This record gives sequence, C-alpha cells and structure tokens, in this order.
Amino acid sequence: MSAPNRNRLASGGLIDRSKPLAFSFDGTDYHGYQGDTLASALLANGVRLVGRSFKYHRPRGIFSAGAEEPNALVELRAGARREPNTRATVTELFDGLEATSQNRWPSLALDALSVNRFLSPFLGAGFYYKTFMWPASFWEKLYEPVIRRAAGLGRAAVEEDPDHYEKATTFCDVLVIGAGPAGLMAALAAGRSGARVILADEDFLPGGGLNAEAGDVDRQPAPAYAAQVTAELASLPNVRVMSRTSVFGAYDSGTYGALERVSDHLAVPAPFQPRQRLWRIVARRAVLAAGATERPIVFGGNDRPGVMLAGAVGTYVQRHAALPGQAMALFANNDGAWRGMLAASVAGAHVETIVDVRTDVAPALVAAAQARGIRVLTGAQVIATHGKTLRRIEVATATGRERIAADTLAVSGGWSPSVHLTCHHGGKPAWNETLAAFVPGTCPPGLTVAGAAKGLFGLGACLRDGAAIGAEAAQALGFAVPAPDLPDMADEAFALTPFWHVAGSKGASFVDLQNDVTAKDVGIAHKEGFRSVELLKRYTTLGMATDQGRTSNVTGLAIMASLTGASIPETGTTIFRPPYTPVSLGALAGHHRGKDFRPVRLTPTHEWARAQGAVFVETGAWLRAQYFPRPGEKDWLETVSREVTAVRSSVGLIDVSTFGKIDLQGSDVGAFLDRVYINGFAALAVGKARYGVMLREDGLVMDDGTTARLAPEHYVMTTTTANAAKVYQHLEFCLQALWPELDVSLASVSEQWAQIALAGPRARDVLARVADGDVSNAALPFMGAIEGSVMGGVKARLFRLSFSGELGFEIAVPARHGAALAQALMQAGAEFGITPYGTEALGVMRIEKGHVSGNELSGQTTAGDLGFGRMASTKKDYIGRTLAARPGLTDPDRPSFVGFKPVDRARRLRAGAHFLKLGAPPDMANDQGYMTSVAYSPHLGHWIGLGLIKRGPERLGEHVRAYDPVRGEEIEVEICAPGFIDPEGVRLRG
Amino acid sequence: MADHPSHDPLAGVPFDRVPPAGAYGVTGEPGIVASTADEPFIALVIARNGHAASVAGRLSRAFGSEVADRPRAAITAASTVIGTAPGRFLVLSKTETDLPGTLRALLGAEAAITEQGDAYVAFDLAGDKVPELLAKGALIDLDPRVFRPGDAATTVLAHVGVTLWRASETSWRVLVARSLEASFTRFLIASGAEFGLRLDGRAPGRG
Amino acid sequence: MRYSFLSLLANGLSGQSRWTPAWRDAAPKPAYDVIVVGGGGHGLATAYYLAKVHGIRNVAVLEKGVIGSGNAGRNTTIIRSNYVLPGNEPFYEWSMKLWEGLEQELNYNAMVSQRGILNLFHSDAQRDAYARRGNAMRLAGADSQLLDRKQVRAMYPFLDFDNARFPIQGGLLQARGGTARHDAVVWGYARGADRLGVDIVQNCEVTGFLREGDAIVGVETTRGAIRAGKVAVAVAGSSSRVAGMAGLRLPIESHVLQAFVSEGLKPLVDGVITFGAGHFYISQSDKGGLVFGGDVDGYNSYAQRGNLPIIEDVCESGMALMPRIGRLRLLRHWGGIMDMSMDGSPIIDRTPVPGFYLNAGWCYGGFKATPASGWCFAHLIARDAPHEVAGAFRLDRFRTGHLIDEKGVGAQPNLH
Amino acid sequence: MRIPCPYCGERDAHEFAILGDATLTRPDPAAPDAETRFHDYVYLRDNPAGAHEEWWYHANGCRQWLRVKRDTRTHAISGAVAARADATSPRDAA
Repeated sequence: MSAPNRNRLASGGLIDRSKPLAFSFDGTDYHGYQGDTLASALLANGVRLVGRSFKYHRPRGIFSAGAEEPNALVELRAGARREPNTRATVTELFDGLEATSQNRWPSLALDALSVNRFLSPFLGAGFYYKTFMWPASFWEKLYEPVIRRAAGLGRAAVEEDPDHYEKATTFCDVLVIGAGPAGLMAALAAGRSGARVILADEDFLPGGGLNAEAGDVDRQPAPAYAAQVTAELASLPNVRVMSRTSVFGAYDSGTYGALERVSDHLAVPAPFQPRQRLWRIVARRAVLAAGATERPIVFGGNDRPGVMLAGAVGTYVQRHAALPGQAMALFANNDGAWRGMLAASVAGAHVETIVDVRTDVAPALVAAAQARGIRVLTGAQVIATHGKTLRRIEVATATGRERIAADTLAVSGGWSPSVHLTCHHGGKPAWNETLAAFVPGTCPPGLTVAGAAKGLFGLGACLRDGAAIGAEAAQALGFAVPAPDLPDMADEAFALTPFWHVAGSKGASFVDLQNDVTAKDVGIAHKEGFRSVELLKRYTTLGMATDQGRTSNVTGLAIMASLTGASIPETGTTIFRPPYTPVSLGALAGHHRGKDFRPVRLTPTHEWARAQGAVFVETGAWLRAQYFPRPGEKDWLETVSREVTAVRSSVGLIDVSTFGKIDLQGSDVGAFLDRVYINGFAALAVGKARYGVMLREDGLVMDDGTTARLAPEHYVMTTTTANAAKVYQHLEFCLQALWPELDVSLASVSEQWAQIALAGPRARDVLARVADGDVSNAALPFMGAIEGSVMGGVKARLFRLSFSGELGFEIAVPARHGAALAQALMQAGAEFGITPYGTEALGVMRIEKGHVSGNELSGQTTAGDLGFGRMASTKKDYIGRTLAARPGLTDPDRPSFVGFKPVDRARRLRAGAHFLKLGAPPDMANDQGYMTSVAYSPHLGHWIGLGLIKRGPERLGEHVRAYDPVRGEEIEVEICAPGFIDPEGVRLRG
Repeated sequence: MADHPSHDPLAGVPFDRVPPAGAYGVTGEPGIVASTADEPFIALVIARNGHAASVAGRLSRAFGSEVADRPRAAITAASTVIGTAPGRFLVLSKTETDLPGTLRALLGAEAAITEQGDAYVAFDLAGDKVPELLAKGALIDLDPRVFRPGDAATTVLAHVGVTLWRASETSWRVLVARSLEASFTRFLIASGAEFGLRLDGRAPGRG
Repeated sequence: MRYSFLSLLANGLSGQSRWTPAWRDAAPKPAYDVIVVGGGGHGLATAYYLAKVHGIRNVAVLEKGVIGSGNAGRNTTIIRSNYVLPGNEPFYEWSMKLWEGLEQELNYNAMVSQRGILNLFHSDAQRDAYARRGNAMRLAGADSQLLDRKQVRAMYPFLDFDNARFPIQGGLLQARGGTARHDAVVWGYARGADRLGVDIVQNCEVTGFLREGDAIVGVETTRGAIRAGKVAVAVAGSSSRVAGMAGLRLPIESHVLQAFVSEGLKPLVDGVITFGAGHFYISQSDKGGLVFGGDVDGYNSYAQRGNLPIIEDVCESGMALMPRIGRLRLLRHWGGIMDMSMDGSPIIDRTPVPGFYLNAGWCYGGFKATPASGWCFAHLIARDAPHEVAGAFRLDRFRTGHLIDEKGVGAQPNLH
Repeated sequence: MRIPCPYCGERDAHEFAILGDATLTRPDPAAPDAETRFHDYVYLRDNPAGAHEEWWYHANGCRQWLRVKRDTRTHAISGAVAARADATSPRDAA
C-alpha cells in the first residue's frame, strides 16, 4: 500500500508522503498521497488512458492540471453520489475515492463506439444537419435514439442526491478572486488596510502558480512564500480566506456567485455539514486574479494520451512530484515553456527533446537545454504521434522528418489570460498582438484585473501588480493602505511567436479535444460560410463542451482567421458566459428541496384539524383541511357530501383564516374604497359589511371579498386566499403612488386573526353559546359586523356573512385562540352534530349557491361576465372603469357566468369541458365557453356546474354539449341560473 | 443513499409541525440557542401623513428610549420599538396588556394602531454563531461588525419574511409570521445543525 | 448544394472539400420589393415563405449582426401547440404542422423531435385549467392527453412523487410537442430563402426609415439607404427601438429570460417536462445537455444576462421536481431579450404607418412559432390581409379590448 | 442586482416586485378622450434601452413603492426615491 508510486519522485512536491490515500479507478486499486489530485495520483501510478472523447470515442489521457481539462473526465463516487463528468485534474484525492471512466462500452480500453473514428471522414462538422431526413418518420424512431445513446458523457445518479446543500450570503469591501501570486498580494495589500477582504480560491491549497514554481521568492521556495502570505492573511480578523471556493459568476451590483466545496475532499460529508455551499458574495470592489490558461498547438494526433500541456507537466512534477512519463518531449513556441521543462528536468523528469517552431530561440535557453542533455530542434514542428498511448512523435524539421521516441509530449502554444469574469457583463476582451492573446476589455463595475489574468506573465510582475491593484481597491474605498513589502523579483523576458496549427500534419488535428472538433471541421465551417466566431461555434460545437473551450477557443478562432485572411480580432472574440466552472444544481437549490422547497403556512387550527382526522391540501403556500373523513366512508365524495349535508341541515365550521385581511384606518377610507371597488362603499354604515368587486386598471376582475366598517375610521377588508398579497400590494400602490393625499393607513392583519366560518341553520344557536354578547338577528343582522368577545373575554370580530348560502357567521379571534375557538364551537355545537368541514365542502356549497371563486376569477373575466355588471357604480370613477368599457370587454357575445345541470342527472360533470351547441362540429369556431367549476350537490342529488358560455344569461333552459375529449366524455347539459339552492337568500337571512 | 447515513437534523419531523423543543445537530455545547418562550405584546403604529417625527418623539418619551424613524430597535428592559417603514413602528412590550389602548391614548389622532401580538412568533437567538446561521438565509449584511446592537431590518430569510434586530452583542430577535413558524424553525435547525442548536419552545399557556 | 446520401458520400470521400456556402453573404442592392428587418428565425422564415408561397423573391433580410444571433439562438428549443385561447391555439397548431414537414421542405435536418411535452399539475384547479386547455387543443385539431398521477409516474418514475411539497397529481401531455435544433432552423430557412433568391445581408443595422409623406419607403442602414416597397420588421427584443424610429410606441417591454444547460449526460429526460408548482421546464438535447429554464427575471432589460435569484429559483424548482439532479452541474447560462407584450401574445399586423409591417411581442414563445410566424407574416405582407390563424394578433386589440391573455394576469408583461 | 431602498438601505432585488415604467401618470377619467389616454397609460411603453425610471415595491421590506432609476442596458441603478412625497429618506433627513 505504501510502496512508492511507479512514477513518483522520491522527494519534493507538496504531497505528504506520510499520508497515503487508497483509491480506485475502473475497479483497480491504487494509492496516492495527501496533496494529490486524482489526476496527479493516476499519473504517479502510471495510468495514462483515462477517458473517451465525445464524438469519436477516441482514447484520451490527462491533458491539463486544472479546470480547463477537456479529457480526463470521470464518474466520481458511486450509487446515489455518482458525479458524472468530474475533472480528475481538480479532484482532491481522498481515502476511498472511487472513480470510473465514462462514455465507453464495454470498457475503457475496448470501446465499441470507437468505430466512429473510422466514420470520421463522413462525420464532419454539420454532418447531422445534412442527413437523417429520409424517411422523415425515422428520426424519432431510429436515428435520434441512437444518437442520444451515443452522445452525452457520464451518467447521472439514479437515486435522490443524499447530501445536503446550503446557500449563504456574505459581504466584503474587496473580493479577491484567485490566490496565486497576484491574488495573494492583492489580498495582503487590501487586508493590511483593515478593509473586509475575502480571498476565494478554487484550489485546496492557496498559492496558485507559486505551488508549481521551482524558484525562490523572497529568499525561500515559492510554495513556502505562498504559505507564509496565506498564514498572515488567515491571522487578520478582517480577512477571510476561502479555499476550495470557485467564484463562478459576476452578477449585478457587485454580487458574485461562488461555490464552496465543503466536503468534496471527503468520502462523505462530516455530520451536519453540507456537501457544498453556494455563496452570494456582495463586494464593493473585486480583484480578478484568476491567472491564465495555457493553450496547445494543434497538430496531427495531438489528442493521444501522453500529449499534455507543458505547464501541467510542470505542475505535476513540481507540486505533486509525479512524472507524467519517462521520456518527455516539448513542443512549444515560447520561452516560458522551455524554462518550465528545464526546471522539470532539474527536478528529475527525463526531458529528452525540445521541438520549437521558432528558429530564433534565445541561445542561452538552447545552451541550458543542451547542458542538461536535451536535444533541441528549432524551426521544427510535430506533425504526428504514434502509439496507443504516446510512444513516438514525428517531427518535421528544415532538413526532413524523423520519429522520436517519447511517452509524454508537453505542448505550449502560449497562454490565454483567464478573462472569464470580465465578460460576464458583456465586456469583450481585446486582442493583444504582443501576447497573441485576448486581454480583459471592459470589466464589470468595481472589478479590476491583476496579474496573469490581464496578461502579465512574469512572476515578479504578477506579485507587484497584485499588490498595487489590491491597494488601489482598498484605497478607492477610503482605506489607508500601508506600503506593501514586495519580494525582490526580476522577470524573465516574455518571448513568444504566435503559432496555432501545424498545417501539414498527418491524421486528425484536434482543436476542441472534448467535442472532437478538428482543424478540418473549422475548414468545413469556413467553406460553408459559418465564418464569424458565433456561427463557427454553433456549427462545429467548438468550445461548447464542459471545459467551455478554455484550451480551444482562441486556437479555433486563429485557424478560422488564417482561412479567411482576416485578423483574429476581425474574426471575432471569444466571450465567456457564466458560470466560470460548472456548478452543481444541488448547490444552486440549497436547502430548498423536498418538503422544504417552499415554506408552508399553517392555519391556527392546523393541529386541531389534524386531530380531527383532516386530509390536508396545498392551497398556494397554505396547507388547509380538505375534508375530514370518518371511518367507514368509502371515498372523499361520501365524506364531502356528509359535511355539506351537515351544514345545510344543522351546522358546521371551517377555518377561513387564509383569507387576506387588511385593516384600513383613516378619514378617507370610504373614499378610497370607492376608488378601488366597482361598487360604492362611502355610505357603508358602521357595523355593516359589504361584498365588493375590484378590477385591475385594464378593466378585468382582480379580486372580490367583503369589507366591513368597524368604526367610523376603521374598516377591515377580506381578500381571497390566492390574491391576498397581490391586493395588498395594489392598495399600497394606489395609496402611495396614485393618491398619496388620502388619509388611509393599511395594515395586514391576516396573521393576527384566526377566522372561523360557522354555517348552517343552527349556527346562531352555537354562536350564542360561545359569544359573550347578543348575536340575535337584531343585534347581528345579515351583513352585520361587530366587535365583541367570545369564550368569556377573548376579543373577537363577528361578521354575519355567508359563502355557503346558509345562515352564517365568521368569527375572528386573535390567532393564538383559533384552535380554542374551534374547540369551543365544537363543544357548543355537539348537540346539533356540529361538523368540521374542509375546502371541498366549502367549494360544493359555494357552487350550489352560485358564488364565483378562483376558477372564475381567472383574470380573464369582466365584472359583466360574472354577473356583477349591475353592481358597478355609474356615479364614480374607480380603478378599471374606463377600460372596462372597451368594446371587446362589453361584447354581449362574451362568455358569461351561468349554471349547468346534466340533462341525464346521473352523469358527472367535469370542469374544463368546453361548450358546443348541440349538433355543432367540435372545432374552435364552435367553441362557446367552458365549465369553470363542478360539484356533486348532495342537496340536489346530482352534479352541478358553473361556467362561462356565450350570452349565457339569455340562454337559460337551452341544452348544449359539454365536450371533454381529454377525459373521453361528452354530455348534454342544461343552462340554468347559477344559484342552485335558495336563490332568494332566505336561508342566509334567517 | 443506503451506503452512508445522511445527517438530516430534521429526520422524522413532519414538515407541517413546529419541530419539538430539544437539541439538534452536532452534540455538545450548542452554538445557538433559539427560543420562542418570550411572547411580547405587539402593536403596529402607523403615523398618519406628516406625523412621523412627532410619533417617534412621543414613542421615545413614553418608552424611555430614542425611537427614530429608521430601521433601528429602541430597546429598554420592558419594551422594544422597531422602525419597519417610514412612519411605521412595531412596539413590543412585556408589560402593557392593552398595548393598543395605551398607544391610542399616547398618540391620539396622530397614528393608526393595529394589534399584532398574535401575528408574530418572536424568536430569541443567542450565541456567537447566530450571524453565520442567519447568513444562510438572509440577503443583508449581518456581520457583527456592521450590523450593530440596535440595528433592525425587515427582510427575508430563506423565503420567509421577517423583522429582525440585534438586541445585544450576543442576542438577536426575529419576528416571524405565525403561520410560518414551523417552516422558519426548520430553517433554523437545518442551518444551525452544524453548530449545534438547542430549541426552547413556548411555554404552554398563551399559545 | 442539395443534401442527399450522394452529396454526403461524395464529400466524405473527398475530404469534405466540396461543400459550398449554405447561403450567400449578400451585399445590399439599392431597392427591394420587401425588406425584412431582422435575421432571426422569424425574419428568415418570412423571407422564405414570401419567396416560396407568394413568389415575391426580390427580398432582402437585413441583420445587424450575424443571422440567428438573437433569440433564435438563445432559447430552450421547445416546440408545442398547447395553448388555450382561440386567438392562439389555431396559430400554434398551424406552426406545429409546419414543423412536422419542415426538414423535407427545407432539405435541412433541424432535428425536429416530437418526444412529447408534459405539463404537470399539482392541484385540482390546475387540473381543471389543463383540462380546459387540453380540450381547446382538441377543438383546434391538436393532440392532448390528460394523464393521472400513475400515468405520469410510469413515464417519468424519477420525479419526486413521494416527498414533494406540491405533490404531482397528473399532467397534460402533448405527444407531438418536443424540441428542434434552434440554430439549424435558422440555417435551414436561410439556406432555403437564399436558394429562392432572397438576399441575406449581415452586419447591416437599420438606423432609420426612409419616408415619403407618412409612408415608409425604405430603410437607412449602416450599409447605406435601401428602398423597399414594404418594410417588415421582425426584431423581437428590439421591437420598441425599431418601431420608435418609425414614431410608434408599442405595447411591449423588453425583459430578460435566462436559459440553462448542464454538462452532457447519457439519456435521462426523454421529452419536455414542465413543473406546475414552480418555475421550471426541462428537456435534454441530443448532445446530452439538460436544457432548462424558468421565469423571466422580471425587470426591463436589454442586457442579455440575468441574475442569481432566478438562477436559484429555477434550480430549487428543478431539485424539487427531480431530486436526482443534485450532483449534475450547470454548464452555462445566458439571457435573451424577450419582447414581452402586454397580454402575453404576439402581434402580426400592419401598423398606422403605411408600408410598415410589424411582427413582435412573442414573449418567451417565439421559437415554437417560427414557421407559422413566417408563414402568416409573409401572407400579411403579400396580401395586406391577415392570415386566418393569425387574425387575432392585431396591434389595436389593446385599444378595442380583444385581449389574448392566456395567463389572465393583465397588462403586466413580466408576469406573462 | 441591489436596490438602494431609501429606508432599508441597499437590498437585493429579490426582496422587491417591479411594476414597470414610473413616468406614466394615471389619466383624468373625466377627460373626453379618457379611453385613449387610459389605453396609452396601461399599455404603451417607451421601453427604452438606457435610462429607465420604474416602480419597485419593497415587498419583503418596508413595503414602500419606490421610483428607481436604472439603466436597462447595464442594470446600473442610479437612485431610488419613495413614491410618497412626505416619506423622505431618513438618511437625507439625518
């Protein structure tokens, strides 16, 4: 177990050799060390084949050492915790890690779909758009299912994600993104000023490039210097260092999204710890110090396992003491890559050949390489590679071609600054000819870029720039920044000759490794006119893979530019959309899933209702008692019919606390109500309530409800449950924005008052036993509203209202007394067989009575449609009055509110059925309206319905078809007046 | 899911019930103690147009603490007055059994008074980790260096509207709509479990 | 070049060297019979049908950038005809019919894939509303099925049936609904129009109108003035700005709608699913990415990007519906500028300005409308009378009160 | 996006509901062309790409209606004032 890894250096690196970690890949056990990534541990164990590409299923190895990884994607963990498409290069190794290769069958080494590569001459860019059309019906049946199965990468878990996620918000003065040399110095400069600083870094070890740096900084090894600065930052109370935290998006007003991988480095999260935490970081200033990404050179066979970015080779050797191979070569166009390879050689890597496209490489570099026994080929290009995993490269030099043995080919085409976040507000990067790279353009407000992310490629320059930018950010916010102490660093000269593509290559030359987009595909796009960068990307899928084109975008652009003859900036820019790196959906959801998806509102009688055996139903955010089944009842209909019958014959009660309740106080409330209701309220007497209908300004009905006048300057309004918040907001708009001169104060009292409706012929008898005062018809007549008390001194508001059509009262008490009131009413009504009823029975009774509710208040109906036309005052202005008069809203042909009975009384009605004239063919031209609500009326012994039908009130008695093909039904119904029971209202006035 | 236990502090607690009093999350000394034991009398004062300053002044004199027309909590041993909106104040009292009556007498025609004592459940949150817990739901800056004792905010915590204030260096109060008590308590438990949270429920009696 | 087995074979054998541009990158001529402003799906489809159906071939499509770079390339690719109102449903069903023959019509595989769209419902009231809608669809000749909870579970067993805050009660299925490859639709119409003689002029932004009296007789552009018998505008997202140049104020606001795609995955979601208890809909592309979205961000915007609250809201809904997706990753999100009209329905109409034709107000529903929108707009332009399935999409309906408000939320564009 | 509420301070837009253009004035219902004016008021919008003054309601805060000045191209917010004339910002008053 603790035997040294095959490709592990004996010493050096930032791994802890005393902490071996066991892991498996494709079922084979290996071990690595604390400080490894999965990729470094695989390399140290000599594993070179790790994945298959998207389209051609070509064998692929580890290509990079960071988030830009296009190849080394694995399924991490197993079972419900399976994480597809996980980059081995940023996966921190932990004991027990289990990884599996993906997008292959039956095995990684023997993938059946690798036959695709033999079809590759036919599968070029745009291939799909030109074929699979014959015959048409084969697409869904044959072609697409095959394509879908072959496409995709990893597999999602089958079970529910067992881990927890959290979201949190934090605030700072200066957010520093990236803890490399520039980021560390920026955080230090800002932190020393006393500003609140957050330093967020995606790695588990702060330091960035310093951790892969062979040289010294400030007279100590670079990683030690990083550790020293990190330690100082951690000691500052105003600085928060957030490792394993990727800032993934720059949103508006200085809000940044960040993902903290709290537990991803563990087999399972610690008790009560989330797997990941989403941070919203609100920063007054931000410093982007995200570094740069190396880009490859495109040549034949450049995707073979063993071909790797040069900087990644340096990282594996220096930071992880892992050798990507035993015989290395470099193919580059810049000095930086040389220096990295020389350092790797010093560290123990066997670097044998350097191939550089340039003819004018600095003699000192050439001499240094040769001094280490490295063969140097300048003015040369790699044109092909060989081996299942890399064994030989083929190089074209000025004098000819030769094959050179190498199991690892480091490639460097230069570096692209990580400008991603600078683009998130639409900023376009600018092309820098000297660097042959895009550098930040217009940045999001408050964000400045430091170090390599803005194109500074020397370590000293990055350190200095980071300090300056960090200081500037803090200073801009008014903090005094002490002069930073900078390590003395000289920079190596930057030398690069832009070079993108070895034109005379043999074999497929991949631009986008993950999506298998080749240089030839770029050529096809060019031939077919998809030449602007947006079209190129969409047509070829270049840059659309999980690596977001980090190593391919610029190269693809450059190849297209060379084909069109235009410059790179003329051809386009590569812009980046958030997120910077992919973010788990679980983290974005946080705690809000399952039953905690949304808060639940419970009525004051919830526990009481549960004790009564209630079945609950979701009504918006509320949970309400739907019905109260009793033993022996065969279905809900029997229960509901019993409840309805009990109310109609004796007495029942229901919690109606969910209605919106709004207190209105002031000298202008009456005038105000007149302006928001279609009917008049100014003359409403104290102690009385009135039903009102409210329109939107466009003339359609918004809501209905009753408003009672409790005192000369005190009213209380009820709204429907669904519209409570909307109506309150509307009233506040009217008062604050339209008529601020009115003396009206609004207060929501929905939560303060529990409200219970008591209905039925025995309602008064029951109430009389619970109320402390007189509730006789004289004291509390129909539509009366009085303040009093119940249960021996509990403050109460008593309303004589009825939704059911029976003698009815609504009794409001302070919410904490709601359950006690229900109990008291039950006790008082016991001798009458008082029955608790739920929303279903309430619905049945309102339908029997012909009252409108949510299904009719659809936002598509006018007051006239619903039969309230005559209620509308003609003597005053009110919201919606003017536009309600438009011809389209007053058309007599509009569907209007009426009742319906099945002609065959045994038939069941269905809401949602459309009305057709008898004999009319079922088509849209004959559509006359639809059934809005239905119920089985135990009182009548058959189903009844409410609905909207053209000229309804003129057609009472007419028979029409209720057409309901989605339930396979069609029945004949009779149009009738909407009140099925006691249309004269004798009962409720009783 | 079967291979590893999940640490759900709410396992077995129905979502439509206020979780019972007790200890949740990591064991040991709780990082947070949440309590709903204290049930103050509460009323909303709305200054009528043009009377905000006068009302604030009268409230200051009556309750013995500087009430300002801004999101602050004026705290004394017996009362707290919180600004929730221009000219709007939530008055909490431990002693005024007829708080609306007292306020009407005090403010006369200058303000509209609405009783709200049953509209809210008042959570007391104590412990160093309270700001970290609240940061898991809040979208406002509750850093103890910024949100000082006496600071108040009417805002949203994990989809639940609240009025909260910092009552002292180490204690915080949150008013939550009564119907949302169960959901809010679940948020507290889920977010506080990593610190250890002790929930002290209401004394039976007034609830 | 016509695409056939033969052409594919020939190109495969010749190293893909014989392909020719899918459409000409035309330079503008001084005058056209019709200028279509806007090189998105609607504009290109309009030009195609003008040429194909009405024989009007002296047509230019003017695009300020490259074709398909606006909403045509920034949507979630869903096609469906599951509307309820008589003003809408026949139109969208006509669009559905055109989708069903589109690829053969255009000789271009736009990957029209009828894997079904399922709208979940979670309450009796929602069920009733979906029944009403399903029946309306049948009246218009569309297909619809009302499924119960068991049937939904059989289709998508991995949805949260056991621990949901808002339990799934059933769904309205349109089996003919599905998705299409959005970019390919643009390219297919462009190629088809080009072959019929239409000039597709890219990087040509309209900066003003040429007037003769009241009438519009052409456009000013960044590539010079171009005269036209008729100017037809299909620039969703920019409708107010372009109409403003003609002196018109529109019943439209521009809002941002975000869309999301996950990393590529093996098949997981077959058809399109919409969540009825939150803002979330999802499908999976042929490449394997989960494509999903939710509500508009809610505020007027021309920024083509959104903010975290909606991203979180969408993912909360996604996790509530499909708790297995927690460990999958969001790969990209982006925003499109929606032409949100005041009743949530589009406008295809002449305007009070002679010579100026308007196609606008598609809200977030424009992609699925592409074929019928082009068809009906071409009809209007060619015949100066509305096509029968688009007769309700009048500009003056707000004045007359003949609104087409599917959601019933009134003149509040961000709620449609 | 964060909105500077004059009373509550800067708050995330998540706490607010937006109603749209705040430059419109509810017409006089007695005007002879009231229907046309109401049509314009309810339905027609300048919908500018750039500076926009709009109604935001601080639903999860002080429940004030604010007039917010915001750029629709950049989302940059340059100010917010309460709708009610006498509801001056306490910070201004201080």
